Amino acid sequence: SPTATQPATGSGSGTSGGGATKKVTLQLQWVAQGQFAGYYVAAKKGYYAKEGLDVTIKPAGTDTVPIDVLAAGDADYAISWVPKVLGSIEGGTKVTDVAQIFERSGTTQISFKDKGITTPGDLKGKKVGSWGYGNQWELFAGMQKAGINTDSQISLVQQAFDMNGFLNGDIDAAQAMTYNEYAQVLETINPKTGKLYQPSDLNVINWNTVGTAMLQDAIWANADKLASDKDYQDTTEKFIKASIEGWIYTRDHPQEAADIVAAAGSTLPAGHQLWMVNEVNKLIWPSTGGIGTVQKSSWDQTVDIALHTKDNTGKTIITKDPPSDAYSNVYVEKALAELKSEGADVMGTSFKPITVTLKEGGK
Amino acid sequence: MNPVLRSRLRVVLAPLVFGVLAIALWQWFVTARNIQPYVLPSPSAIWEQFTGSIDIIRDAAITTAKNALLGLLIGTLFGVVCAALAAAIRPIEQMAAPTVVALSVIPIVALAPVLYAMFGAAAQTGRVLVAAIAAFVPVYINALRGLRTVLPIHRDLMRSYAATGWQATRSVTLPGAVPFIFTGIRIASSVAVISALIAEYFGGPLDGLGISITSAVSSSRYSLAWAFVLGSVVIGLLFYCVTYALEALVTRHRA
Amino acid sequence: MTVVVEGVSKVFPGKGSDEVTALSDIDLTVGDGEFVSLIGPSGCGKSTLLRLIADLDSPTGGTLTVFDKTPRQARLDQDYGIAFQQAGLLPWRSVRANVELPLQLHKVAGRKERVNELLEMVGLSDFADRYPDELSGGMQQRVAIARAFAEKPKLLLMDEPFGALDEMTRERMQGELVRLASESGAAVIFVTHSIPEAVFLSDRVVVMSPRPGRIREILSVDLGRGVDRGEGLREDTSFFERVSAVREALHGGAPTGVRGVETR
Amino acid sequence: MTVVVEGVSKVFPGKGSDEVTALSDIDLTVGDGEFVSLIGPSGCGKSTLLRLIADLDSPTGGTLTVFDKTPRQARLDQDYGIAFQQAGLLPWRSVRANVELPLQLHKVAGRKERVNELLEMVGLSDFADRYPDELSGGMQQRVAIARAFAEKPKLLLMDEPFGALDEMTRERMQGELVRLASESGAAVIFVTHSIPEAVFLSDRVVVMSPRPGRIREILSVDLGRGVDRGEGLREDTSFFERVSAVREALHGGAPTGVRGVETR
Amino acid sequence: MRRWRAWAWGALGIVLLAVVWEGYKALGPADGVRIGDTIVLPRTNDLAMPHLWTMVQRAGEPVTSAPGAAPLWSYVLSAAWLSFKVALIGWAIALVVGMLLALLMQRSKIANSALLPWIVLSQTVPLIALAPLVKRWSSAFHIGGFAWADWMSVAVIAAYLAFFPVAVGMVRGLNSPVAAQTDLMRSYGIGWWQTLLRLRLPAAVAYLIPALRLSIAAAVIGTVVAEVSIGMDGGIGRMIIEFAQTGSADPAKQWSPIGGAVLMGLAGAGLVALIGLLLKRYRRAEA
Ligand SMILES: Nc1ncnc2c1ncn2[C@@H]1O[C@H](COP(=O)(O)OP(=O)(O)OP(=O)(O)O)[C@@H](O)[C@H]1O
Ligand SMILES: Nc1ncnc2c1ncn2[C@@H]1O[C@H](COP(=O)(O)OP(=O)(O)OP(=O)(O)O)[C@@H](O)[C@H]1O
Ligand SMILES: Cc1ncc(C[n+]2csc(CCO)c2C)c(N)n1
Ligand SMILES: [Mg+2]
Ligand SMILES: [Mg+2]
Repeated sequence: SPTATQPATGSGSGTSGGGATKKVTLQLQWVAQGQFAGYYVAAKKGYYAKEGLDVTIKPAGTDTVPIDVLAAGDADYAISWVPKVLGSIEGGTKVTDVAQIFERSGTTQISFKDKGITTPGDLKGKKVGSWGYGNQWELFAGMQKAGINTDSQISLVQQAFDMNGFLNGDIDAAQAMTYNEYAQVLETINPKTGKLYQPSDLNVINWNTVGTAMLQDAIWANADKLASDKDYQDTTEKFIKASIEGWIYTRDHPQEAADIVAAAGSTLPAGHQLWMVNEVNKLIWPSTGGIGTVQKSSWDQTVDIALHTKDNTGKTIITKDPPSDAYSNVYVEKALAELKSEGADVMGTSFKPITVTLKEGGK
Repeated sequence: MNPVLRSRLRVVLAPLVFGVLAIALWQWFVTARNIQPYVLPSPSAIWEQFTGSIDIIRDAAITTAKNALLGLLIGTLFGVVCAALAAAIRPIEQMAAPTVVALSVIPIVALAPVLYAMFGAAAQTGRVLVAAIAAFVPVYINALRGLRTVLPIHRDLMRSYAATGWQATRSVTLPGAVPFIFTGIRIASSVAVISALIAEYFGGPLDGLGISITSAVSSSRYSLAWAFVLGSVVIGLLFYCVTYALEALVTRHRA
Repeated sequence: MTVVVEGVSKVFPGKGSDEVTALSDIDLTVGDGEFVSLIGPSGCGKSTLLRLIADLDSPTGGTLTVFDKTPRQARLDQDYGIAFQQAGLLPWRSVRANVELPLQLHKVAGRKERVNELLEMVGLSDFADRYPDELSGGMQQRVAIARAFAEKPKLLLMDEPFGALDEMTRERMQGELVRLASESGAAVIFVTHSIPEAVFLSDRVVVMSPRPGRIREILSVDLGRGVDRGEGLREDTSFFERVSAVREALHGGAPTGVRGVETR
Repeated sequence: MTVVVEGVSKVFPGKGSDEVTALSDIDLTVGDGEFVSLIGPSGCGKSTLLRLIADLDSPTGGTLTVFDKTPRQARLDQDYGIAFQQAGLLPWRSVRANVELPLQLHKVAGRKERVNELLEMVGLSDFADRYPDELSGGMQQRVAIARAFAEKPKLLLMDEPFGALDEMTRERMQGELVRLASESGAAVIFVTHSIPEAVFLSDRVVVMSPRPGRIREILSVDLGRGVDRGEGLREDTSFFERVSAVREALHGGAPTGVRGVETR
Repeated sequence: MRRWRAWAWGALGIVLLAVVWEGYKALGPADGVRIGDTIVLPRTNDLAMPHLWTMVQRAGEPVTSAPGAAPLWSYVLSAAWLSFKVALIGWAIALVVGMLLALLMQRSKIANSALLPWIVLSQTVPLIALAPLVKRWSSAFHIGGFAWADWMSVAVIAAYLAFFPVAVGMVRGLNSPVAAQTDLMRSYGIGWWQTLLRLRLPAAVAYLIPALRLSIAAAVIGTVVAEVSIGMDGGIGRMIIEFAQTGSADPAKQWSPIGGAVLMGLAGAGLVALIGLLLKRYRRAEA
């Protein structure tokens, strides 16, 4: 039934920490899907419960701003992209990136081969898709880095949830997450061939390669509470630890992770779900400094772009450097230390993604 | 004081006083309780953003207003033409009935993506059509009612003049339906604005009030978002007032 | 003969099998230039009879001729003018345009002059460019009458045209109508509820009775024509006599003053 | 005294500074059980005067008393019953429930019997469970009159209650009203447009003139009371005399039959 | 008999629409008919206009390939049912608020003048701007053990859209009694409440029913938009955004939530018709 997405609650058996369970709410930035597999796995597998946490996972709607839900006290932690949050922080919202789960960006700009768009510079004069919602900054940074005047030299098209605009040719180059929209295209029959579209039909601009990638899914915590509330600090560390355990499990058991997400109410087709989990794993693993640690260089690149990139409204994300408590590796490092001591592989050095074959409609 | 003057004053003053009081209370509440903008932005902050970003807001508003206006015109045209057909041929009315009911309850959020797929995601067409469909329903329903309510005495009169069908339509049926049509247009006007605005979510060129509102919200710029909302309120009121004035103009001699 | 009605009946189909016999076996002739009033209680079929003559409805039995043609032909030939209890003006047309309407529909030439003449006739020249909502009820009714006279018909059909007016206005309009009808030489068939009105206006008064609608009696009035019927007539004993006669015919010999159970 | 009106005036604010003086300096007394009609051209303030007495509106000058109390007190004490040209029945209530309404609102005991009595009185016993839309205009008006009589008021206020009825029904209702009023001993203030009606019903006829609304003349009718006024009266010369007298008072000496330009 | 004929024509209309759809799909150009750069007649490719039978067929298949997944139609039906329940609650709120406003505006001319422009203005505020705020405010409600759920926010937003026709229609209805009727009540020396109860409310029913029809349609639309905006789970709104993510690869699936929404609207219209039947006594004048 469609009501299956009951807030996933950690119903673990082995409450080792002792004492009463602590209620914790996590606000996602979108609906339940493989992108958030680690958290659902942590809940399902009892990792949260093991830490004495009773975690409720809340999916988002189109107009949910996770960071404001967090700031308002309606959630204890939130998942959001760094560029989406920096503006809020400058506006006075007190939050801290306590675990940078995704190390790499999953955002790309895809186009059909015949358009000949292989570099950001080729976007000049084209119809370029953009999601907005703070998902557009890497694109703008990439184009501006290539010397394109984004006000006059491209025509921007609002991109919807589906890829119809791209497939119908209304959009020359569309935004696509490696783990989602890119697959959507590959799950669609090419009317010219009668077979599925192939990766070879597409050019992909990857912002990681271009150098305008920005930090994406991170766990955010309430900065004020972190500063003053010992209990919250404690909980934060436990929450990060259990979440990372979930991600480690996801890395090692992608199929099971995909099934857990589906059981949590995602209606994405199974093949698509598995693809998503697998692609998300690639954004995390192998990890440079241990899963969740903020790499200073990546942070600085993100901040730099946020300071200097203007989008179509002519505004930059921020006008001055974020405060020092905008991120902190303190909690994640403690969590990693504990995990390492328990023998967990937090680096994933030998991570090998699986191969997912996409079928029509993502089946 | 002269009661007529008093009633005039009441009509103008009462909403103003109410509005000023409500805004003052709102401002006071936000300031005194130190409410965060993501909970409720203050009127002064919204106004500040409104005046500060007036150029952007104007551009966005013009885009949305153009789509809404075009949609309103198309919806009205189709509404009146279809109503004329339905009024002339009853089976057509009955055939259209389920479709019209369906159209009146289809949420824009469901319709818009489909229209973008049909008419192109890089064009304004989808937005215009969403507005047109939203406007069509009230215009059609009211126009049909208008065309159906020919006074028996006027019908008799036309028959006594041995007027042809077209003569009767032109001199009695159509003019008689005009006030109804304008009532429909007035109702449609604000619906058209809102619909064009929501449709921006799902495609079309990256401009307009709807997109501006969400992009401001997504970066927690709530005061700016509400400055755009203010823009949409202005457009909505403008549409309403213009159509209201038109309605008053064409019905000024009707009892 | 202007109008000849022979053995006419009209049955309206009601719900289920409840037919309504609005008219039964009506015989009536109206001569050229004659003023005939139809009077009778509500529902006796006065309007129905008028509508049959105007070809706004068709009889279920019997025959009608209007100027020796079928009512339909007479209607197509625009042989009559018609006015109803409601003025039935088109609110979006000025007074002038309302009076002009039939002339315009029939593409009559010299409309402007004719309209001025008609407005002059009913004393509304100063109101030519006003709209119906700016006129009083009496003035609206005068516009409707001017409109009915527009094409100089030889037959005027009027269904309680003064029903909605107050007594004084009504008397004034009656005087005008008598004058206009006699000046134009048109025959008039006039439906009314008012006995003094019927008597004041008519050459003959047709008294009808309901369920089914029949002609009970036709009374000649013989009080002179047109200008002869000044206001003084209303206070004349001959006038009161005719009024009493019509009253009696109306009450139809049934003991008056008795409380009857009225059904529809 | 049932009603005493002294120096009453009523000014309605118009658009801008166009005030309408609906009534100016009205003096009138109505004795117990007296039947007084108000007649006059449209807009002369008949309804306004009635509404002042009923405390449906308040005067801008002068004083009124109803049974020696303020009109407001009289209204709250339910000292009068009222009926209008429109019957004003509640379409969702049956005939019985409509008549019962005032009794129900005032929690009067023995309602059922009283309603039966009232329906009997207006001859509608058989229609007690029908709804207003199933009745003819005359029957609706009778329901309204029964309702006005419901609480046995000593004063009846009636604003053209028979205005929408046809002549025969109207005459029958007039006869009934005369009977009911005299039986109940209630005083009646009756607004009408019809001269014969005013004469037939009243002890005194108040003739009013418009702009501003004034009393032009008060005529005594002296044709006897209640049952004395049979249907025969309508064909009596004394009746016609009174009718002519009222007509003349109404036309106010102005030469009759002249076509005046009517403005509102 | 006439009933049946109306139904038959209505059904024929739907069939005709289907024929036009398929006919145009068969004959129209895949890339639509353009005037200049603007597409004036839609594209006919499967992304834009799936075959009707594909939609029907798709509705019969399971939602996802997951084992034991329910068929799409039953999934849509239960989502529509959930949304409909929320819409009904929103509608109920709208009724109460709309009626109270109408009573206030009937009671006081000042209130009428002061409120009416703002009520009209309220309808020009886009729901999408309002939805996040409502959700935010509502989460501030923590009275005792009572926790505000998403569906309550959705209902409130639906009510925001749905109260308008009720308020406007009800004011008109409450003011509909003719002078003869209101004067009569005054002559009985009864107060505002009694007049309301005996006269104005019954008289307003005839105006209320059409207002209810508009109102419930607004509640349905408001519910779906709010679900999308707020992210409420399990209803038609969520279904629209979730299915959009496979919209390109499985275009027929995207149409089923539209069907669900229409179903909700029809159910609402049916409900109002039923209410109209119950209040038949007060609508004698309409017949
Ligand atoms: N279109 C119709 N359908 C059914 N019955 C009708 C129709 N028109 C008139 N009737 C019935 O025919 C009868 C005569 O009606 P008609 O209108 O001619 O009466 P009338 O004498 O003009 O009455 P009134 O004085 O009230 O105008 C009435 O019983 C009426 O109900
Ligand atoms: N509520 C009101 N506001 C403004 N003017 C009014 C109001 N009521 C009545 N008048 C004016 O007061 C004057 C007297 O009106 P009233 O209704 O008393 O006349 P009447 O004699 O009853 O006329 P009728 O015979 O047409 O019923 C008219 O000029 C009318 O326009
Ligand atoms: C209006 C709107 N909201 C959300 C998305 C979906 N989206 C695009 S990127 C991203 C983050 C990771 O998936 C999400 C949720 C969209 N396309 N359009
Ligand atoms: Mg008639
Ligand atoms: Mg009056």
